[in-house]
Amino acid sequence: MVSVTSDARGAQRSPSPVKASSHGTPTTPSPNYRQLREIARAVRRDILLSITEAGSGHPGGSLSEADILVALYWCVLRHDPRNPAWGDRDRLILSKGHACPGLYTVLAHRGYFPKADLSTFRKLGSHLQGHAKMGTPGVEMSSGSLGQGLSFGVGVALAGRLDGRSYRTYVLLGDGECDEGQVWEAAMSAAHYKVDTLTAIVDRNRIQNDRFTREVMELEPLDAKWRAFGWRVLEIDGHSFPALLRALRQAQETEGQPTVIIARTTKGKGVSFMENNPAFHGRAPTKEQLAQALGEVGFSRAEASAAMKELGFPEAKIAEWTGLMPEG
Amino acid sequence: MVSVTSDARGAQRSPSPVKASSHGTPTTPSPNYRQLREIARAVRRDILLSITEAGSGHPGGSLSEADILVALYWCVLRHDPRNPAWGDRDRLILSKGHACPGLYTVLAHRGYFPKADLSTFRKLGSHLQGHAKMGTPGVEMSSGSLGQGLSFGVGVALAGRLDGRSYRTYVLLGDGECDEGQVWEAAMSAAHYKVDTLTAIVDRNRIQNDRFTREVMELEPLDAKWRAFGWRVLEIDGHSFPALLRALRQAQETEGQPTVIIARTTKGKGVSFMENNPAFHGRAPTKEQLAQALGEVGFSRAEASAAMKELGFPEAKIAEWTGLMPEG
Amino acid sequence: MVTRAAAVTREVFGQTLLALGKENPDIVAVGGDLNVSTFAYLFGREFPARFFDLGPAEQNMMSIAAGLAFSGKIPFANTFAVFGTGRPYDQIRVGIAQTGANVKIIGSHSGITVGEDGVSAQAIEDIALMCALPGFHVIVPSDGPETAQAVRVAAKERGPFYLRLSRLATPVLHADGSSFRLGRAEVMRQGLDLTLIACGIMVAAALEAAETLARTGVQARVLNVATLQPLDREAILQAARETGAIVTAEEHYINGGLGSMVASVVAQGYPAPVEMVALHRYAESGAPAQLLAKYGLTAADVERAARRVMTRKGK
Amino acid sequence: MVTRAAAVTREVFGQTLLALGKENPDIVAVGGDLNVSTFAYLFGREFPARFFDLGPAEQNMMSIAAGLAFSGKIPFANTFAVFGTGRPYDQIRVGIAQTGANVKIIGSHSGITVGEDGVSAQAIEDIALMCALPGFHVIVPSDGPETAQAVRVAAKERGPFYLRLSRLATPVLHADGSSFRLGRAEVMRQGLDLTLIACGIMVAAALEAAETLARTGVQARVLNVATLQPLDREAILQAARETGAIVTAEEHYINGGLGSMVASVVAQGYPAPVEMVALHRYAESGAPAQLLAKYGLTAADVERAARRVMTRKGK
Ligand SMILES: Cc1ncc(C[n+]2csc(CCOP(=O)(O)OP(=O)(O)O)c2C)c(N)n1
Ligand SMILES: Cc1ncc(C[n+]2csc(CCOP(=O)(O)OP(=O)(O)O)c2C)c(N)n1
Ligand SMILES: [Mg+2]
Ligand SMILES: [Mg+2]
Repeated sequence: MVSVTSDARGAQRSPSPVKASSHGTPTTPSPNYRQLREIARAVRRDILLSITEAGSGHPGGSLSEADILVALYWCVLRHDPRNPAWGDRDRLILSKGHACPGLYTVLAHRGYFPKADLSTFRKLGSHLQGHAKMGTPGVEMSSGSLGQGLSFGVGVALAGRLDGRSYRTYVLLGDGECDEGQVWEAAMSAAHYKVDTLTAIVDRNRIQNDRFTREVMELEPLDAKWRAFGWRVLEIDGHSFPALLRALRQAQETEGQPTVIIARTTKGKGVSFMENNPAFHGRAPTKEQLAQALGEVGFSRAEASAAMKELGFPEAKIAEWTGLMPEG
Repeated sequence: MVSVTSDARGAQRSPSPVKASSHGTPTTPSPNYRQLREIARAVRRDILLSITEAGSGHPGGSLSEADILVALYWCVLRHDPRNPAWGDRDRLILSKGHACPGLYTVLAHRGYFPKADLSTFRKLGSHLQGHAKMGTPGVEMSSGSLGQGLSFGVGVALAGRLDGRSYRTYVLLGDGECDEGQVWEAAMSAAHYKVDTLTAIVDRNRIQNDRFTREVMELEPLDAKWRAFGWRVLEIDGHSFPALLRALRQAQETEGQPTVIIARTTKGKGVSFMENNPAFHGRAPTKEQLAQALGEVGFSRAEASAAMKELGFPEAKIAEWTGLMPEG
Repeated sequence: MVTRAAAVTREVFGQTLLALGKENPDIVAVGGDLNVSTFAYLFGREFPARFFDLGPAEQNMMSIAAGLAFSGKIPFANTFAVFGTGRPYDQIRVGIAQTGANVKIIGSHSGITVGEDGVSAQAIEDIALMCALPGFHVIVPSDGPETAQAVRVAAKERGPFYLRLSRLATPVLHADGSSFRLGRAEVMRQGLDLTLIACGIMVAAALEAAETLARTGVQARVLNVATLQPLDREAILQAARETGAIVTAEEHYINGGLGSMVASVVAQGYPAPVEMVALHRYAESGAPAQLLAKYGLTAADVERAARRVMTRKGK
Repeated sequence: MVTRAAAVTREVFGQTLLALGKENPDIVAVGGDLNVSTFAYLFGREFPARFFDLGPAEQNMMSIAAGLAFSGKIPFANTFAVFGTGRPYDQIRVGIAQTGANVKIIGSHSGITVGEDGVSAQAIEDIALMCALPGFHVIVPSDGPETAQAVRVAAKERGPFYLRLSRLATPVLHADGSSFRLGRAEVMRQGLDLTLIACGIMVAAALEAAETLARTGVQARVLNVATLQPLDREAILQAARETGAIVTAEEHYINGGLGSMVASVVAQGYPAPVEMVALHRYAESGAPAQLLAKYGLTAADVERAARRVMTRKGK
């Protein structure tokens, strides 16, 4: 199942991750776990940079989903960044569209569009809209209104079945998003139509917009809900690449019913003051907070400067922002 | 819990059904099971008469819900037909509003409005609208658009809790209606807010508008769905008064969570050619079919004539329609 | 032009969809447990694999339609007008309108002529809703032949379409295969004294009113505006210029429908007196003909509005 | 009249709701996991038992609000404008509009000035949607003080209300406690050459345009139409009669909003040239000021429309 060839047409799914570059389209296939963690670290960095530059956006859910997206885009999806419209590509539908910085960053790192675009996020004229919108290479669905992605994914998967195509459809959902009844309409219909090429992944970070999910709207027992709606349920650590890849493989092997992976994650993962903090669901860090965050994600001033350069930041801003980082 | 005094203000819930008249407001409290069955028979008769006269309407789901409504209105609800706005009344919310002939008939039999109104169903100027609408005495919610009643019931129950009132809220849902995601939004929120004064009853007649539920949209395992959404689940024969009364009592005694009663019923119950027949979800019988149906529900020509008279039918029509019935 | 023949537009839809299904394998249908009423079952019976009933779960239906469309299918989403517009509005807006998805929404049982079912089922706001979506094609055919053509045009042209159909049989005003052009109003009758602008079932009422008016020497032009969005502004302005007085007629609430769009065009282009025949409140259960009379949507109402606008015209 | 002070209308709502909550124990609130953004959390913090967050489940929220209302409560349902109108539209229509339920819907973050979040969050059709519901009071306040009063009026008057609020601070145009009268337009500035009719954030733009016009000798009346339904027809007709030319300005799609309602009134009552400042398509992410400029909703756009309508006026 694991595949990172850049020409997805010939892609074969191979069982174990090997190695890839963390920049741009991988030149070598199948990164190993350590490399995946490196990639994810770079993704987190660029999520933070693009949101800080935008001055608004949703860091919490972008950081919690980062490992899931890295696992998908580097090891699981059959896709071709040079041909986003390839009919047989696997589809990743981001239903929690506010967390698009995670998706944009991953797409940029895989070469769907220049990394420099990331610094245009949310700005007038940019194709990187505040909520993901079709038209951006690699973006499969317009989002921003919660609850619609799983239904869309059912439609995509049904079309694939009609056409005799073998692509798989993945839908990434928020846990707060599961409050929307439409998610359960979609779940019921996917089971009814036995759409086993469909995999839902719930980013179970236990926080929604205002507060913790258990405070706003209790979701537990979430696994029992999906099971009762006819789905195979896998519950895993959503920051563990071995667990993610195993579950994604199990999903591929499931026949006759759709699979949901409940990925236990930490909202704001990687940044101490964002972790488990509802305040950073939808608020951009200040440049001071960014500096601290980049340090926590494990970047030196020099590395941050290089990354900012790649993202197209002007020299002055690079100097200003990285200057706020601790020495070394 | 069982109470049928007409002055509900002084109503006490007593544990066993005793007896009542099958016509109008009962003069004696607590009908026994035989009497309840008699009442239900009369209710089915008048459902059929009113829909046939209207020339359109929904017999299938009205007949399947009849016993549930009779159990509620004669034995369970604290209510006062002379004072429908009584603040402490128990509320029955008909979410499957297309099945209003069942509700209208029960309300008329309990004295909320004259039985003669039943022959005005769906006619211009009548308060008996094609889908139940507030304004009609005893109608607690405007319906016709599926999926909204359970939410409405949550609101009613929450208001009662805020006001320190002890009333209970019952919501009658269709099984096909459970396809609507809003039902699951409501279910989730009722459990979250621990609304234990709320009881949902699903009329599990296994048929929706066009076809069987398993063909249109599989609902099973329905009990597991409700349980996973935090509800106590009771599954019973929805045509058995002992079972209905027992379950409704158990629901009253449940603390800390809402209860759903999945009432297994037969769509079109009591009329051979309507039973389990999707075609009679939303089609009125012809007068010939009516004649056969009345006979099957167990009425003689003379009894049918008397009933039609009470419902305000003109003599000629009474003669014509009952004339089509078998002798005796 | 009015013949004695009648056709049920939703049935014509079902038959046309069936025919299109045979011609184009990419055509699929999604439904909401009302496929008998919308006649989409004709397609479903012939092409069960290309037909997805989602039950009464209209939000899911619309987003699934969007997913199908962006995977190369041409989905026809069909249900009653109320359940195909207001219920899944946000799904239509974000998933179909803002993306320009190739989804065709068929809303049957529109307006008050749904009759006995009562207000919850009577869509009197769907034109306003769908015309509030930039880029959405909104079509209200006046009869069977026009419906057949509109369904074909919707299938052929890319992008989102809403077709508003009726429950009852309506008089046949067009010859088969004639007339419907997307975005173009159709002059059904010439006249220079005033113009009656109508859509849907009110076109027949307008034609009837025009005949009555003609008997008293008033020559009314009758314009069939089957495409509400994009609107044929030029035909409306021409009517304003050439006839100087306009009556609009629609089976819809007074706000946001044909009348207000025509008023916008003339106020912006060529101010002229307009009278509107439309609904001013929710109706109720009743026989369709009774409701049309009680709520003011008959040929006589159009005629009265015409007389009113004629007295204003001079001033 | 325009001062340098500014206020965020959604914040004013939150504070007013808190105050009302202290005065009237029947006031309750329901929310959709956006209570910080709508400032309803102020009420929730003080009255946790009277506050129900339903998460992002807007259909449930609206029907629960209806249930609360028919049990004697005065529920304020609050969320972003897009999620409080289109998403639960059918629930509003059947449960609130058709029943006349005493529910108050607060839609914050309306229009394109929601800015960076992009099109899915930008409500540009909510006026059309809510004005398509007979009997629904639709209010678009122009500033903080007017918002405070509108919230109080909504709490006091029975029946369904929709209040459309903004994300950003808007200039304060009114003195505290002044001016708002339900169903009555307000003359913000006298003039006889033409009338600028605006609502919401466009009132300030209209006042600014009027000042610019005055400098070139054109005296524009400015009408603040805060109540979109029921509309103050008389004030609009008076404007048409007395000034003979109208410009409408709204942060809304061109169809179904203020412009089309004003056009309907004048076309039916006193035909006059109208120019409309409104949106013609979906916008995009961007800073609010940039979007207003790019999509044509600035004082300069109002001024240009005024000059256009003046050239038409003579003819
Ligand atoms: C229909 C709808 N209602 C409300 C919102 C506002 N909103 C944006 S994000 C969010 C919370 C989502 O929480 P969750 O799904 O848990 O996202 P994550 O934690 O992964 O960021 C809400 C309520 C929305 N975008 N769409
Ligand atoms: C929102 C909505 N969608 C569709 C319909 C059309 N409709 C009316 S009844 C019905 C089937 C309901 O089936 P069920 O709930 O099982 O009712 P019952 O069998 O008890 O009559 C449908 C789809 C509706 N009334 N409301
Ligand atoms: Mg979350
Ligand atoms: Mg059923």
